[in-house]
Amino acid sequence: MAYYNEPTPEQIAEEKIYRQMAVSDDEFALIQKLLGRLPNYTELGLFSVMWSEHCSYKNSKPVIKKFPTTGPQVLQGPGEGAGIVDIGDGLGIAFKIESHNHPSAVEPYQGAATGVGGILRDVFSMGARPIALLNSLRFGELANDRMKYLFKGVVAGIAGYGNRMGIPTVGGEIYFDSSYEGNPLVNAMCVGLIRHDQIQRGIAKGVGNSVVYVGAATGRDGIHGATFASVEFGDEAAVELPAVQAGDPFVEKLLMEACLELIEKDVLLGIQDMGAAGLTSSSAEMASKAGNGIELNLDLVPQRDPNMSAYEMMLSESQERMLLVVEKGREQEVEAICQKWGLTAVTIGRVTDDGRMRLLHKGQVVADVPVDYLAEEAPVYHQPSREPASFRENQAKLVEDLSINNGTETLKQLLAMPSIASKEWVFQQFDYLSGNNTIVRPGSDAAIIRIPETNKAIGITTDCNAGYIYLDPYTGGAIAVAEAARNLVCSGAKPLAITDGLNFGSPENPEVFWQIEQAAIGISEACLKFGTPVVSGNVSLYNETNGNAIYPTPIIGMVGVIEKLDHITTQHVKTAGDVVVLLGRTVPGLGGSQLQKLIDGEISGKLPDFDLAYEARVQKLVLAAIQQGLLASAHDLSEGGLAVALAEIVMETPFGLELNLNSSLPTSVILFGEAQSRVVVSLNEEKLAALKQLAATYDVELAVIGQVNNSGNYILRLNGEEIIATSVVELEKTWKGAIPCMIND
Amino acid sequence: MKTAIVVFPGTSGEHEVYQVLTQYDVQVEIVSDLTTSLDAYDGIIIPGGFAYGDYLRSGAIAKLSPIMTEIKKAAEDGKLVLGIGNGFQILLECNLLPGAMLPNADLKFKCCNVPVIVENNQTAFTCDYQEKAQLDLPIAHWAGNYYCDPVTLEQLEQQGQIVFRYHNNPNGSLNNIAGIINRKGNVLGIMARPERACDQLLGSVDGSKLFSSMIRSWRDSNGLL
Amino acid sequence: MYKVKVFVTLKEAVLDPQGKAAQNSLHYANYIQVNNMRIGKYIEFDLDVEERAEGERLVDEICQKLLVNTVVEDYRFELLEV
Amino acid sequence: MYKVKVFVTLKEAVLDPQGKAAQNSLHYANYIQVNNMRIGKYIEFDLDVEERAEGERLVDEICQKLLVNTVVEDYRFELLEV
Ligand SMILES: Nc1ncnc2c1ncn2[C@@H]1O[C@H](COP(=O)(O)OP(=O)(O)O)[C@@H](O)[C@H]1O
Ligand SMILES: [Mg+2]
Repeated sequence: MAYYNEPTPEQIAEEKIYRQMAVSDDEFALIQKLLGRLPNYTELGLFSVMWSEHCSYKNSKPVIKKFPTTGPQVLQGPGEGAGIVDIGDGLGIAFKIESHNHPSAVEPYQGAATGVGGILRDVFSMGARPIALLNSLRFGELANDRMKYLFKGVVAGIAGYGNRMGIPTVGGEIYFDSSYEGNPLVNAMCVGLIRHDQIQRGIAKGVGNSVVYVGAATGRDGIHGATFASVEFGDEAAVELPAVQAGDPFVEKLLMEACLELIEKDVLLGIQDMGAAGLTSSSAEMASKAGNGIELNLDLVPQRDPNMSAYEMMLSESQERMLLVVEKGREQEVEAICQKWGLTAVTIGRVTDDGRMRLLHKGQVVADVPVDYLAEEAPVYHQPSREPASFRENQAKLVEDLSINNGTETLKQLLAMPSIASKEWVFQQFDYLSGNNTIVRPGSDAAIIRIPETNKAIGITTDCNAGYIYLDPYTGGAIAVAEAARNLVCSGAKPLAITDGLNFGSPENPEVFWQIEQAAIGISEACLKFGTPVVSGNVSLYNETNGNAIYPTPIIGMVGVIEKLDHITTQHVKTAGDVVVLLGRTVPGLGGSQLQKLIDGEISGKLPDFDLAYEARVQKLVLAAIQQGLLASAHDLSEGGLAVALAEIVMETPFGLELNLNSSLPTSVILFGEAQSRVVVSLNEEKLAALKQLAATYDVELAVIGQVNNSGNYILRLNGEEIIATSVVELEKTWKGAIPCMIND
Repeated sequence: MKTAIVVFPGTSGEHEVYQVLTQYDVQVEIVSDLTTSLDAYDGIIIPGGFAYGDYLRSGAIAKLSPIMTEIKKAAEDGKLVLGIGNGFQILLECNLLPGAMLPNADLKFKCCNVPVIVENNQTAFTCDYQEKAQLDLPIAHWAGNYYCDPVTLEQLEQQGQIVFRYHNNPNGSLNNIAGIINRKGNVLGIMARPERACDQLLGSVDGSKLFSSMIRSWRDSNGLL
Repeated sequence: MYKVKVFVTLKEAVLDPQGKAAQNSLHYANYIQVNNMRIGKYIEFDLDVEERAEGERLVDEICQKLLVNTVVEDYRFELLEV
Repeated sequence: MYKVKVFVTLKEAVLDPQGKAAQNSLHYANYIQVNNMRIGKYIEFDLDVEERAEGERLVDEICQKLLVNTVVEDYRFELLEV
């Protein structure tokens, strides 16, 4: 008995009630054709969530199918809870990124917290022990109370969940831009460590085996979350929001320990987390993958709220739940282990041989549909795509110069832009040290986590300059991958693979769909170039408010391996007297730069030329130089260009820099241009010759631009003229104070 | 010395302490809060984390756990009992140490390294440190804002029970208190995380002497070399 | 001048992990008479207005704007003239 | 059966950072009529006992044992027969 009377199949058809579940007229007709009859309300619910973009990828499949997904290092590609790459010694790294944009816009704390909870379950359901969390966030400008509230709430939610789990949150990125005003992005990434022999899969093996439910009871929370994540966010939707899910990290911690013990003791045949579309997607997908059917008795499902209907139970997105497939006869072993962790495990059904999902409730069959119709037969849409007129206009416009009156002031203004400013206010709220393996903490190019009992470590980063992708999705997509790889390489890690979080507007808008296609091609080409296949990912579409789409934001999460701990390198200069060297070449153009945003209030024009082959050579050079022990520090150039990168390598150190540059390019380009494929390194002068030789081998430009000293000052001359002169402490104050000041904290 | 690291549901810091202690010549075991006796152990450590999610108040629910009777007994018997972070909060909640923890003054979780001063190096937990040594130790907590009534505070000050003090107060703690010891000198609570400062690779080794002190004190008092 | 008391509770359908955990441990300690525990907020403050009606309007506004997260919480308040 | 309401407040001598922060942001938003804001806890539960006296004894015990930290907090409770 539900709260309300469920409409009959006939009413659903006549009154087009399916539309409220975001099922289109055509889709409803297809369901009817497949079944040979009208679906009842519960069955329609199953279809609506399984055929949502979130679960079926019906709009994005044609695009993501083209990603390169293979390589000798790939142990598990896309299609499971998380992808897995090999790091040697019989160990693998499982990782994935996931969005929780819509829930976070409604209730930032719980939305972000449950986003973290969900991605953790994806990783530990593979059998991996989570060892690190990252996040990639986008907000509107920090100008109004609502945005400050969202920003603070999201950060607190990530901290509240991750910290309680005892998993360190070690990195991420945050950008602020008005395109995210009505639709902030909250993507969470989790990285886990796994032995090769422990890899689990979400599969319902073996007819007659038991389906076991473990974890928190099911309540009426987040019903229709998956469909909700797949529709555009308009003011109207804001009124009819379903109750948001609340997370319980304490229970999740117990669930994690219980699942990892079950896996260690080898009692499971299949395991999948109940995430989006809860019980429906976990059961249907597990059965479909095995070519089996599944029968569930919903009376046995642990329920938090009284009188839940079958529809509600199947669509609930209550958190901290897991579905297991257990060999018949071993249920009690599972129950005992779960009980030890204070959790209830209940056998709620069995694997069947008829390929159907059959749901029993109060003595009746309330749904009976082939699982493949749910999991495999969702329509795939090849959306029309159209290049927007603005793209040609931007391509035709090279922003050659922007006027700068005072180099020091401009540098300070850039350092105070929230997208560039120190994110200390954010990451200090995260327990980034939990586990005692965090070698490089937030605040350098990539986070470095030690792999216990080896001499290895991994590097992890997330990157995406969405402004670039907005101006030029193909080049911007490639740059996102290149930047992630560059961050890893600068830290001493060899890039292995990526996970991608594709956040875009409505695919039904041809110009948005064009962005998706182009960005995906750029990402694919870069992945091939760097040998970093896509092993997992997430798609979040319809990120729009009242027709205004966000910047296209395909976030790249990348993992790399550090073969020897000696190779670990950070961005900060280490010793007075070391020389400062710029690797790579500075090409003209300021389109898409933070300087342009600072001066013009918005970005436009053509991106500086980007050459993947050259980028790859720069990265090989940097990694080789690190591995040969030549470098004391390495830092890639990104937002804010050379002048900002130089500030970043000296802030939070007791040192100073004296720099002398020579160039015929405009001052604005030399100092603040964001040409890619550049890295600033520092090293002992005695090693300079070896570095020069190496640079020549890789055919990469090298310029000695200055020296580290003890002065505590940052002095930069261009063609003999002093452009920047300031104390490092003052820069640091500006850079660190910017975000707290903007949110009055 | 045989040490028990006591774990409650929700505790996460046990492996950090375990890893550090195994570098010394001591026996160390992680024991669950369902364990019925701690008689076999010479020292008890309650590590950091979020026992019972830190719900209601940090350390509150943990104090109802049956193992607390055993921990109290161990303290009465004069065994060394160390509470780190959440462990400190639990020791306060169960009255093995005086006072209470309030949420950090800025109402946020705070994770960073801070300078901590050794105020009293005459304790079983600090004898390997120099007096007034300044340590570089990580903190990671959202309720480390120590509070007690004025009379208690006066006593703590008078009797050298304030063992560690922050150099720059990160959380609003009364008199910059970072760690206190009981009158008998065998129960210490510290909000900073010394076990996270025992490896140069991770940034600092200033926490190691707390563990070496503990082990040396036990050996000395048991007439061992 | 009024003394204001605001009672903030989690909405019924919203999970209350704190209440659940506290209750579980009470059950474990044999206080099995306790059920349906929910933990909310209790806020007190002084309100410097003359008219009760004006005061009530203001408190309601403050609750909506700041004190209460109406997505997940309900609230109730009392004004006591002093 | 009783419905129990427990009001937990910080002792007066104890600084309440949460109340202070909330009040500050209200002042900032021009609600300057608000003063002395204190934020505590409001705990509700069902208590399955027959006698009020027994119920009151039990609730007091539970408060002391778990719900309240008497070093920093005061409490008050009400039992409502249902
Ligand atoms: N949301 C976040 N959570 C944790 N760490 C963050 C977050 N945002 C930024 N950081 C950290 O701050 C540092 C600087 O970030 P960013 O400016 O994005 O670096 P880069 O330009 O090198 O990619 C990095 O170490 C990053 O991991
Ligand atoms: Mg970088």
